[in-house]
Amino acid sequence: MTQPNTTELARHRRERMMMWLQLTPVLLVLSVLFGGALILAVMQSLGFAPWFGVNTFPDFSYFGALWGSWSFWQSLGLTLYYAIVSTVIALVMGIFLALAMVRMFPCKTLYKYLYKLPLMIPYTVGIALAVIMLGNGGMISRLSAFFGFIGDPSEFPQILKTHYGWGVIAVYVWKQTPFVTLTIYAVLLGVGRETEEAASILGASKRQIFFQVTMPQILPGIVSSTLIIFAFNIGAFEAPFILGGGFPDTLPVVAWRYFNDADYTLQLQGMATVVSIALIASIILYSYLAFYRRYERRIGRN
Amino acid sequence: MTKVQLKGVRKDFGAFTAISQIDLDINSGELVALLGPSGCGKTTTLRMIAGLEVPTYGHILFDDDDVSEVPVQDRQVGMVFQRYALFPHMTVEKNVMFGLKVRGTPKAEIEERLEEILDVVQLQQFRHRFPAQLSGGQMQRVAIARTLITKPSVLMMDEPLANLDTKLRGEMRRFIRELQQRLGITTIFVTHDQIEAMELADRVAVIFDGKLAQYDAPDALYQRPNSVEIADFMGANNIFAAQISASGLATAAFGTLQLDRDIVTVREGAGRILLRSEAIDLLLEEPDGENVIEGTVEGREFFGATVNYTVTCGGEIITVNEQSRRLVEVGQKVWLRIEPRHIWAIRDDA
Amino acid sequence: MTKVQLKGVRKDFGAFTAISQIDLDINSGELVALLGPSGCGKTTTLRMIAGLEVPTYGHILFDDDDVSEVPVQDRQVGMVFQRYALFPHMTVEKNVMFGLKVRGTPKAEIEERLEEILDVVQLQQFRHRFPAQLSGGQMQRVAIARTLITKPSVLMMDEPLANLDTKLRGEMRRFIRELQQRLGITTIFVTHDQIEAMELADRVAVIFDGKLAQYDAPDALYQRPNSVEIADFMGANNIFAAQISASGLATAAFGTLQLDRDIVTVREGAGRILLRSEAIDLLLEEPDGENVIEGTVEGREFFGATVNYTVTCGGEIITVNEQSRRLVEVGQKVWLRIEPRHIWAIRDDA
Amino acid sequence: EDAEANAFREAFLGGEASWEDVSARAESEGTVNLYYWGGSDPINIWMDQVVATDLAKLGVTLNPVRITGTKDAIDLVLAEMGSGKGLGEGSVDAIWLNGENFATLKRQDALFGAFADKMPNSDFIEWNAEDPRSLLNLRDFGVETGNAEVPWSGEQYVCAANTARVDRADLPSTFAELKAYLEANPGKFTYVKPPHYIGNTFVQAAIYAHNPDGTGAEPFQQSIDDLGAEEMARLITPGLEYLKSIEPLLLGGQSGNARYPEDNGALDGMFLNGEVDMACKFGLYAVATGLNNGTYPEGAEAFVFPEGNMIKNKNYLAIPANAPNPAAALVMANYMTSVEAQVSKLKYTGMPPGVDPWKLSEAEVTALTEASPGLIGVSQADLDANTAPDTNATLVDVIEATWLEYIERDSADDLSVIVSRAVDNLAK
Amino acid sequence: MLLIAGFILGPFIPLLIQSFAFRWAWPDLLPGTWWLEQREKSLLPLAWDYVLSPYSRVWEATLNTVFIGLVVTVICLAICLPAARVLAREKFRGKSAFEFFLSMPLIVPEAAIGIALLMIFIRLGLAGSYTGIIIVHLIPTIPYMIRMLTAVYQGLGTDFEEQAMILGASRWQVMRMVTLPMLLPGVVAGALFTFLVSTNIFLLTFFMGQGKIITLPTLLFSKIAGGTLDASAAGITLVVTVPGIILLLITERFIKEEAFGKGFGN
Ligand SMILES: Nc1ncnc2c1ncn2[C@@H]1O[C@H](COP(=O)(O)OP(=O)(O)OP(=O)(O)O)[C@@H](O)[C@H]1O
Ligand SMILES: Nc1ncnc2c1ncn2[C@@H]1O[C@H](COP(=O)(O)OP(=O)(O)OP(=O)(O)O)[C@@H](O)[C@H]1O
Ligand SMILES: [Mg+2]
Ligand SMILES: [Mg+2]
Repeated sequence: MTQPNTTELARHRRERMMMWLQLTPVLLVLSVLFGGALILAVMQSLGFAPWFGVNTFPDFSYFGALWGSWSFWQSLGLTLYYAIVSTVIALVMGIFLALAMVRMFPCKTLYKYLYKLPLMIPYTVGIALAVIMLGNGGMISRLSAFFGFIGDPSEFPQILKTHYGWGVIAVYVWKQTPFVTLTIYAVLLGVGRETEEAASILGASKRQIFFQVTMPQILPGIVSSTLIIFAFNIGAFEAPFILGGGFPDTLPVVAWRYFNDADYTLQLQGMATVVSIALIASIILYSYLAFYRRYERRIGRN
Repeated sequence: MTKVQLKGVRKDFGAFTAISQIDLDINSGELVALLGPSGCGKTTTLRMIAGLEVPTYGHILFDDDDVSEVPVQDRQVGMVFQRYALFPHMTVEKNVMFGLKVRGTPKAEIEERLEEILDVVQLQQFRHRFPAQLSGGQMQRVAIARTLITKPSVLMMDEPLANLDTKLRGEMRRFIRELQQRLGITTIFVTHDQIEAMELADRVAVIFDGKLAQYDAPDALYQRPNSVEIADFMGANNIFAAQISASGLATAAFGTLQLDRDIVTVREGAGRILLRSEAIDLLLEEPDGENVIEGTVEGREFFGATVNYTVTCGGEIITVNEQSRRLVEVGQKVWLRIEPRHIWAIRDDA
Repeated sequence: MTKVQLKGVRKDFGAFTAISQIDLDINSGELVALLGPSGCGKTTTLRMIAGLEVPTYGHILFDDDDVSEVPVQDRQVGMVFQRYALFPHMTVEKNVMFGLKVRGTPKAEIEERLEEILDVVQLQQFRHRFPAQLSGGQMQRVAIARTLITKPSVLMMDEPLANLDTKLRGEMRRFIRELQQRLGITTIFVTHDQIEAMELADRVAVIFDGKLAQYDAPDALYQRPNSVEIADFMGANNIFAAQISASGLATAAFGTLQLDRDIVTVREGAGRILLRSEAIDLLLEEPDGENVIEGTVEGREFFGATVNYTVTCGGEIITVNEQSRRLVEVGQKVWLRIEPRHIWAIRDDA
Repeated sequence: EDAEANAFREAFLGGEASWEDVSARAESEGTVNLYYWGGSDPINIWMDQVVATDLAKLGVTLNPVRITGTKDAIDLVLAEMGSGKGLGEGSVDAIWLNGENFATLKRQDALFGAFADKMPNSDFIEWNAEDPRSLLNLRDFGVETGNAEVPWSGEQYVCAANTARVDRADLPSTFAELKAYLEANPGKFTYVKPPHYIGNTFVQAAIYAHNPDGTGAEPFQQSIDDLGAEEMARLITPGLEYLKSIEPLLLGGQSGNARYPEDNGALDGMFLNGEVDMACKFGLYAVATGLNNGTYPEGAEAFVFPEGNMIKNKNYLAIPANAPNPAAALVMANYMTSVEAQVSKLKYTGMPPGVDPWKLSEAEVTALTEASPGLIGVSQADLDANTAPDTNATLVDVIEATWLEYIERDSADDLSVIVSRAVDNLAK
Repeated sequence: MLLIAGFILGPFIPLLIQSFAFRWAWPDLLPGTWWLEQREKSLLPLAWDYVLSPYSRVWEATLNTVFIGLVVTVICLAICLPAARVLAREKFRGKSAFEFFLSMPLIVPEAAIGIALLMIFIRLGLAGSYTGIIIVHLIPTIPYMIRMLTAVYQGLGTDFEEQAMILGASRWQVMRMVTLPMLLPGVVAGALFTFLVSTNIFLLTFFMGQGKIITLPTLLFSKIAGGTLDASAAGITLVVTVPGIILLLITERFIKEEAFGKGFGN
């Protein structure tokens, strides 16, 4: 047998080089910006901030102070509460809607426009809508008064500006349900309806079809949208800031308050808060992902 | 098992009529093929029988009972989808057991029937694989096993062989036929391949454009098509315009042929005659007797087992199909002979 | 036009060897089919000839020049992809002109050649349509026209007919053959359908598992396969173990058959004999002479033009394929006769 | 270091440069970069429509930089100073500020110098330390201005009530009466949440009113270093305890979660919707302005609360030490303290004048009076009779931190512990 | 379905009313005084007069938003197209790790990234500049863009490019005449979505803008941060909604759910 053709090897090498060359810009941008930001965040939270004349790296006291205070854990609880509850609600509603959308119904085209609207507009708009609808002086409160249910704004159940209130959740759900719907709907379109029909012919009831046939197939879509919206919810700032109930604030708001304090050392404390958020989010999401991977392996997907 | 009847069934999708009118009687235990070009409404018909679609008009009867109101889950039908629709997240075993599990069949019985059916479809060794790890033929068999295990009273298959390669198709055809004969389930399958329909079915329903064009046994369909369209669709290639006389003589451009009046129902007038290309004798010397046409070999196509000759006779081109034991050279002068009983005629106004 | 040679060509994809060793000589103006099961390396071979892949070892020669270093763009080859790969955003006309345009051919010449080729493929009236508005056969012809207009010295087609329905396949087969004969371009096409290979090709290269298994004229391949695998792949169904004597007698389970010693190369020893099912005469009365086997009809399959009978003879099952002019009943006692020249033998150690 | 700019500064502060020199230099500098909180549209509009036009006539182009927090400007100045940018080289010419932010600049020695009394229009401001009315011109949140900033606007903490919902007779005028009112009408009052300055001010007023020595605002004019943490804790304890005691009576307090609005906008909204009956904020003319732009309910009227402790303060313009255009900044500061500017400001924004009326001519006073939106429900005399000064900036931080800890976070610790901890934290 | 439509659209009705109100106190269902009644009396522009005046900075914010969105989209496209091509076509070691890394920004909270970068950006003088904002916007947009473009490339297959090469087209001709036109719908969809994500980013913009550069979300945030909504804030909210609606009308034509699904279904 002769030697391998040199052109083939050279070409192969050239192609690999081209390949990495094409990947470089993205890789560079993300590692420098995103990776760099992560490293910086961690370093700052450990006391590295020469620009404030602070450099006690590595210094765990910021984390110590943070994790040592009860209010941090309260904030964490609140953050997780908002994130989890709204993620779950958005998911359930999104799945429900997506399932409804693959079926035919009147005005479907119009509806297909409509449901994406919240996706297109910023969260702040959602917050504004929550303020005007759900506030104690808001539209629903006024309607209740009009129908004689309440006689004073304070009798209206407090939705905004309170802990564990539904205002923040309502905004998240309003904005994220379309995202979940879009994702799941797209997956459903790819999956097609055949397996569902096959199951119904095999005698499965609607429930059985949903849980045993449809659900496992749209799971990848569910998982990826969960990851995205949960991560967002846990790090979101504007809604809990505007609609939240004050102390204890959610962690991003706590971080924000630290950053806006005149005291520079508190910025490092804020950085520790931010890193904690990232850390907690990653732990939760990672275990979620690991759990899902295990499930996937169990059902033989890889 | 179950007798299936479609009575005046019509199906509209919005403004579009997929099925304009179909009446069909399928006997208990019969294997019927729905044959027709793409988009003619075969799948729609099956789906209506299964209960996945509701007919716009008309009724569907199982053993003389109207099942229009019976939901899919309770019709006791089985359906094998064209692309199998296997549950991708379940193993072969789980896929097959699904139908029993959702009905709450006792575990022991499920086990037993599973083993039995896996033996039948010869999938014992693949039972723990996932659909993605199977070949087309194996997936096909899983789909069939999954359906059969529920002991459906009507089995439907939508183009069950469309995605398989030639060799596998042959195998699967034999497998399905054998199985159907053994279990005697009323079976309806969809195909657009006339060979498949003829090989497998007891009777074939040809559907054109949402209408039942002919419903007959395979050989009848092949030998005595109702219309030129059906003949063409069934692969006939020798169709010629001819004038038929009352005495059963057909006069075409290449000469006059005697028809068998016991077979041919056409009595008189303008029409078409069909010469089945494999029923024509290609002779190198002029024979005696009637129904002989003179011509010249124009082309030859070798298919392995058979050879096709195109022969020009009086301006028309006649295709002759012969087993390839000998090869006649192109350009050779030949005589074609065809027996009256192998000629079929259709009136132009049919 | 151009003579194509593959010399010791091998192709590895990473650790996986797609083609282990292929030597192939294709004469100028010849039409060669690459035939083989899925995944055997047919497409890879074509892609190497086109220059889309570089062989790991070995060389590819066009008219005795090594073209390994010549980039795709400059090889002057044409290739029709399995799914046509028509540019969906261009009209038929633009698609066809593409190859000339990118080479900067003068406008007048493009026009002229466009008209010419559109006439050849009979697409004049569709010239302003987009691919999405064409039928399968029309798309196919656009793909061919687009390739031919560049006057390639080698034309390659990757399963050109795989996506067409039976009727259209026949038409396209005839079209391609005619065109190739008219233009005389060296043509290589890939298929996994042996009928197609045999009908179209001057020579067929059978590839199994990345190796050239046999390279021969279609009838030779069909009648004198090198190995049992090839015989099987070519659709032979009567393959029986037999002991072959020096005098050319083959003794199988159902009896002894005389071989034609001019044809059969096997001299002595254990081997297999092949009886071509369409070369067997099915007789209802015992005939005189040699090579007669007695048996009983076990099954019958009606295919329209032909009928398959399965006949048990001394424990073996022999398939007989006959044109369906008569139908023999199942259970009938019959005698099979086969001429020596229709029997082929393969040594077990081949 | 820009030597020329420094020379100018020496000359100006040393009284050697005439105002003509300043004007000439200002014209050559061309622009002035004014940093100020951009959250108020009336102010923005006034800046763009009036100030910019008038300054253009003086040959100076106004570049209004609207920041979301004054602290941003302070950070910028300090960062630039830190990187060695001196006079003539920075990017901030003037900042509208008061209190803590001024204290920071002063502490960091980042101010241009004692310019305030050296401008032509400084005649309109009382600089005589003997006159008690000069207090707010010389001290900003208790911090001596050293004339490094010039007062250009005044403000007073005034409460308004919705007389459509409350009878004027029932209006409280002391904290005790407020509590009594709330016991009768729970939830109908709240105050802006500290550390917002409007919230701080309410807390300060409560502390003054509950001063155990009965000396009101007086002890709170000293810095924390002079006062000491312990004394501080003693002085503020009754006030904070009062605030804690009314917490369950505030808006939302009945359900255990008192709501403190984040800013005056939020408070105005509650007031408009009748969620609360009274709202307190800085805004002498707030009622008139609020009625004019629809943010106050129709029955809104001001009233005197808390008697004797209606905190009054001023806003100032400061020039940082590294102003790129110091002369233009001086010209602008001078313009801002002109009667003309004060009149238009009052008209546009309802912000009371920063100049002192007794230093003006009669005609000028009339012009100001005519420009003012007017007082509703109270008279100027009532207001003048009940003023109190702001708390020293260093104490404000402590009070703020203490409120957060004691009221918001419900700390169980003793107030003295909280205060000393806050003092320690701030010292760090 | 009606309920859902109400849930989505309902809140816009009071918003619209509020934007025309002068004084709208609880419990009135309609404003007690309308903006137009007070329009002449007021020295300052009210409600829509204000929103449309330069003082509201709506116009500036809109321009900023669109400008930043466009630049981000273009940069994102330019760097993601080649990478998406590789990801769709090539196999290489560490590919799945690479892909995971590319989607990391989706699951790390924005606040962490924004704040960490802020300090460095202030140092570099990038804070409060368009460059700074555009750079940080790349972080959350790249993952979306990469995913959508990879799906697009996967859908394209290599056939067309190879065919063009065989027909004699040079690399550049292939790119220009075949690849780009065929990718166009997918690229447009990806670009629109990236634009959408960019125009929706609040936190990063807020940090990096330093109040100097405002976009629609940050403008609206500062208007409603106090938790109340007056007529001008309502007007601005509506204005902020308009680009979304325009985008919605465009995207419905280009973003097919199918394409989106390929990007996110896994
Ligand atoms: N849900 C539907 N809505 C609208 N039209 C439909 C629907 N289902 C089928 N059709 C139309 O009805 C006609 C018949 O469809 P059907 O699927 O029954 O054809 P078919 O005979 O199975 O064709 P094929 O061989 O291509 O599968 C087609 O024209 C198809 O477009
Ligand atoms: N780029 C590649 N990388 C790795 N393996 C490849 C690549 N291309 C082809 N192969 C492998 O090489 C073998 C031969 O592939 P090829 O496409 O030539 O088969 P084929 O004969 O054309 O089959 P088919 O009839 O299915 O098209 C297959 O096993 C295939 O998986
Ligand atoms: Mg169908
Ligand atoms: Mg191939």
